[in-house]
Amino acid sequence: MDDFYRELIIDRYKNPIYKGELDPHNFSYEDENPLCGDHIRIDLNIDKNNLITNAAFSGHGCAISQASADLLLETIIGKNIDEVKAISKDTILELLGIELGPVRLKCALLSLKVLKAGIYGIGEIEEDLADL
Amino acid sequence: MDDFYRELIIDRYKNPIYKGELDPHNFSYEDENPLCGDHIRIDLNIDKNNLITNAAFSGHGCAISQASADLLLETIIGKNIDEVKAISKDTILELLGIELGPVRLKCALLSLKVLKAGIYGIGEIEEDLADL
Amino acid sequence: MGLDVKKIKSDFPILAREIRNGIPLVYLDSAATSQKPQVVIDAMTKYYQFSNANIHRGVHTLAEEATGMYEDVRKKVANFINAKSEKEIIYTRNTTESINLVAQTWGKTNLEEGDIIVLTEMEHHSNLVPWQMLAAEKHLNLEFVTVTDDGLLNLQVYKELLEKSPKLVSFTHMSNVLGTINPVKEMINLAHQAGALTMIDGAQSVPHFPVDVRDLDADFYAFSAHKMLGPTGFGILYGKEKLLDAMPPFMGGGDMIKKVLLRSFKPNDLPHKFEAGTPAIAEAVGLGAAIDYLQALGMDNIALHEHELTNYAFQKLSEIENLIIFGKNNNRGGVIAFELGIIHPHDVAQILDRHGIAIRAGHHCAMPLHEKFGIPATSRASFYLYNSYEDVDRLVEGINIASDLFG
Amino acid sequence: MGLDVKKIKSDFPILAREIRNGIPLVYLDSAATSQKPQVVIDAMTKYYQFSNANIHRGVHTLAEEATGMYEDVRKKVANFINAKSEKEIIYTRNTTESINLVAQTWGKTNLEEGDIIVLTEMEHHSNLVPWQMLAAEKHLNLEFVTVTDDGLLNLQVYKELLEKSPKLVSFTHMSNVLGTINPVKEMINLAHQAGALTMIDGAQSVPHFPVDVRDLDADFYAFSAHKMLGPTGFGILYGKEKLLDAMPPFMGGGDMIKKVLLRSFKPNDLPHKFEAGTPAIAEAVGLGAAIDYLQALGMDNIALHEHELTNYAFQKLSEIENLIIFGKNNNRGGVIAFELGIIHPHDVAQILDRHGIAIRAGHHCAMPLHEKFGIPATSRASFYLYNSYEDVDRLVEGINIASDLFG
Ligand SMILES: Cc1ncc(COP(=O)(O)O)c(C=O)c1O
Ligand SMILES: Cc1ncc(COP(=O)(O)O)c(C=O)c1O
Repeated sequence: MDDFYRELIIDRYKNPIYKGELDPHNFSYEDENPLCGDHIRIDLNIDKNNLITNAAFSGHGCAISQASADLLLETIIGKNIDEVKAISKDTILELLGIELGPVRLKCALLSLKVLKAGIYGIGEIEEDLADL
Repeated sequence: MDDFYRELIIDRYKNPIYKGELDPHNFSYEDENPLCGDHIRIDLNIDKNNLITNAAFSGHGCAISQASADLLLETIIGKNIDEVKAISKDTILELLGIELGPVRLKCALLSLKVLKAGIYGIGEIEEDLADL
Repeated sequence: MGLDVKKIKSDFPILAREIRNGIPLVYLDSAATSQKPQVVIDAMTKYYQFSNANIHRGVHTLAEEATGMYEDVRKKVANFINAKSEKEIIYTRNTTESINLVAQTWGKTNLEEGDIIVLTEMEHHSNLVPWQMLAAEKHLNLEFVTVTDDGLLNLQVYKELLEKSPKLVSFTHMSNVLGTINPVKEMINLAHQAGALTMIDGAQSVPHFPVDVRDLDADFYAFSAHKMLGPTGFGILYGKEKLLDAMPPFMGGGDMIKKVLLRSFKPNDLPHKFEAGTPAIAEAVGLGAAIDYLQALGMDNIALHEHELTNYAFQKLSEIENLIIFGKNNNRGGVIAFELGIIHPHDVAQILDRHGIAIRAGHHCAMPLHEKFGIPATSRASFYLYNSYEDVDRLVEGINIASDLFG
Repeated sequence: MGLDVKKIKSDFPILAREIRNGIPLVYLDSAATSQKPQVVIDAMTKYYQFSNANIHRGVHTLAEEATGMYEDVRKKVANFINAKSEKEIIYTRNTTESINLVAQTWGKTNLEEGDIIVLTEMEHHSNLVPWQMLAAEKHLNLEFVTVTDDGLLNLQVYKELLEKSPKLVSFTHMSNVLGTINPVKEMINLAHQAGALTMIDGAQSVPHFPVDVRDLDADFYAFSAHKMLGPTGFGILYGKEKLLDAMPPFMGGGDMIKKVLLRSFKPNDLPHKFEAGTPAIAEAVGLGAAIDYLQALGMDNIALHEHELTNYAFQKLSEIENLIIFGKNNNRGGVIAFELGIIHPHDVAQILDRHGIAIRAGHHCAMPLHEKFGIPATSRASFYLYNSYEDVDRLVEGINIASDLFG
């Protein structure tokens, strides 16, 4: 087994838990990685206390981007919006448990970027996104 | 005395024999070296036997171009047009008696180029001029 | 004559590199850019250490040497692609700039609203976007020769499009995804019969097999130094002298002028008319050394070597389960793009990289072609004169490891 | 801190060269192009020998290394001229292309018939011809700040021209003939008050003294790597992010796009929007090493050294009979253009070359300025950090020999 592609990553890629679309949902946002064309859409249900009650992602991408999306959604369900805003690059890297070069980092962070962009409202706080 | 700038060249530059304009003349042609902006005009009188009876050059340029113009005109007076057409790059280099790099070669050959261009008629036989 | 690949490999310092401890590099990404032999690097080093000067306007020794070296390469390039004269060789930054130059000078002055340009579905973005920009500005129509499932151009469609009397046909000599080598000579002939001019994207051809622009009768032909053992930052536009002569200048500045007044200028003669400002002098010298290296081996020998290697790779890869190669077997150059089951190309490339094998993953600057085939990305291995059968074996090994990992 | 010129000279291999047997080179043509220290050559060699790959789209190790090296230089350049962000640093071929880029993108979309662009009589052709081409196409008016007999810009004329509400003012930071350093900050301020944008030609400034684009408040700023110890084939355009963002792309092709369909494309974000095709990667790396070298010495120290050297040369040259220097003494950089009696500049340069001294002769790509002064050509000596007082002495010696020869 390649130490880079941890079993967890391949497992989540092949058998994602949160893949799909939510119907109904009250939040949805999507974007793509211009370098590779990978595309991710995230649907959420957010209750009146700003708590994320359910989540799903769709789209296509590499194992890194798909697994990190799946792991990310697992993490945020049950959290509120402010807690999600506090999630950083490092959180994702810890979830994945591997080190990444600059190009693959973009894959890993795509789902977080989509999630945050959606939550902040398009372009609302670009600063926080600038180094994702 | 620098072996490159032979006394002859500097002498001809400072005291050219054929510098000026011919009035009247029945042939005149001018052109410039685009690399340095040097400009030469050559006036001739050509008789009905195609013999060059008189010549003068005007314009400005470096010692090499001015001296070679002066030496060239000295050579062609009394010759006929066909003999002038036969004058080559090597003739000029022999007259100057020095070796030249590609840039200065253009200076040395400017007067011959102007003369031949005029004699052939503008653009008539570009081939013969191509490597001047 | 077969190539002595072992000897050739030793000419390229980077090929001795290890990617991680003990993992030697296998470079299979030459379609993106080629590696450089030491002689090319040395030529540029020597230029900088001994003759560096600005060109054309200088009287001093360095300037004369630099000018001579710079202009000698033009003759070498002309000879390499059999142009009639070095006046037909314009120095640019890359293939992309060469194509933009034609669009912005010839295109701007010769095309009018409603005019048709014929392109193909297999074009690199560099041979699409310049024409899209021009089309938007001048309200032109772009038409596309379709690509068959085999990865070939549909010549029937091409002929039908020619009946619409396009002004220009522009297409690639060899696809950088499918590997397809197009029947350029025949296509140019058809275009000329229909009254169209032709621009050929030679980025993938000139490095890999003999190209004779006069035999092809191409009107414009573009390629990049960095894909043919030369340096980055240097490209060539070939154009027929009559066409180039009639075109307006591209950029304005030093060297492209004969005379400048405050409010007007007189453009210089060919080829300088199209080269504004201090050019890539050391890079020209580098390309000269690259051409010498290629010619010493012989372009025919290089083409044969790549052909055999590609056949071998094609054979080996065909045996891998779940591996689908894009593009037909025959008439292909040394480029193989493939899909590997459910494994995303980025993952394929990354796993291979961990075993020292450099391939490319993505759309290879041919998004429309990928769109057509319904996949956003492919993995691509590409070969050059320094690749061996062993390199192919290591590629196959790596792919098997990736398959197992995701199995 | 004074520069250790002896040590510096030893960093530049070419400066140890002999022009002919036993005649060592004295290089006084840095305004045309600078020489390169070994560290710059080595950086490019190492790139080619160890990390060469195409950038941005690659997953493999070489591609990641190359991309990192290429983009790190952008930060270095931004820092060097104090840009706010590396998004404001566009890679081009040279100063000339940088200016053409602004003319063809900003100029094309923001200027209309009758609009005024203010230039000056001391501009290099690179800052004249692009605007002449644009003016011809869009029917603009070009106006010129005159040059005084001292070689200074006439600020009174400048202010009068600003009253005509020009859309753009474009001028050189330092003249490559007169050596004049223009009051750029004040002039930009005046332009902004008049509602004009500003484009500064920094080809002769960035290599020689500290430049802070934010302090100057320049809207666009252009310079070339080859004049600042870097390689040929590489230049920079700085632009304020808001302006660059609003501009259409320059050339079309790979890397400058986000998405391509057959008939349309979506441009990429800054800075990539303006960089089409495979760029000059090794050259970027070379410029990075050049900036490191310059910064290690300190731009202030370099400026001071050149200032003192120029004063010394000015002094010495003033003593030569029949020698006329163009341009005023104060506020000048290390460029001295002169006339020497009846001796044509080509002859001056050639005689000096025979004594190993490289100067330039001609119009220095500033024909209109020469026209104004009524001479087709001048001789020009220019200095850089590797020049010593001894170099100046040898120049003076050489000039005296020329004078005697023609005396
Ligand atoms: C003031 C000035 N502007 C522009 C240029 C043009 O620079 P480049 O030839 O590198 O484009 C030069 C140098 O030749 C210059 O001195
Ligand atoms: C077919 C084809 N055309 C054009 C290009 C563009 O070449 P460059 O990036 O050197 O301009 C490439 C390579 O990337 C290519 O493969």
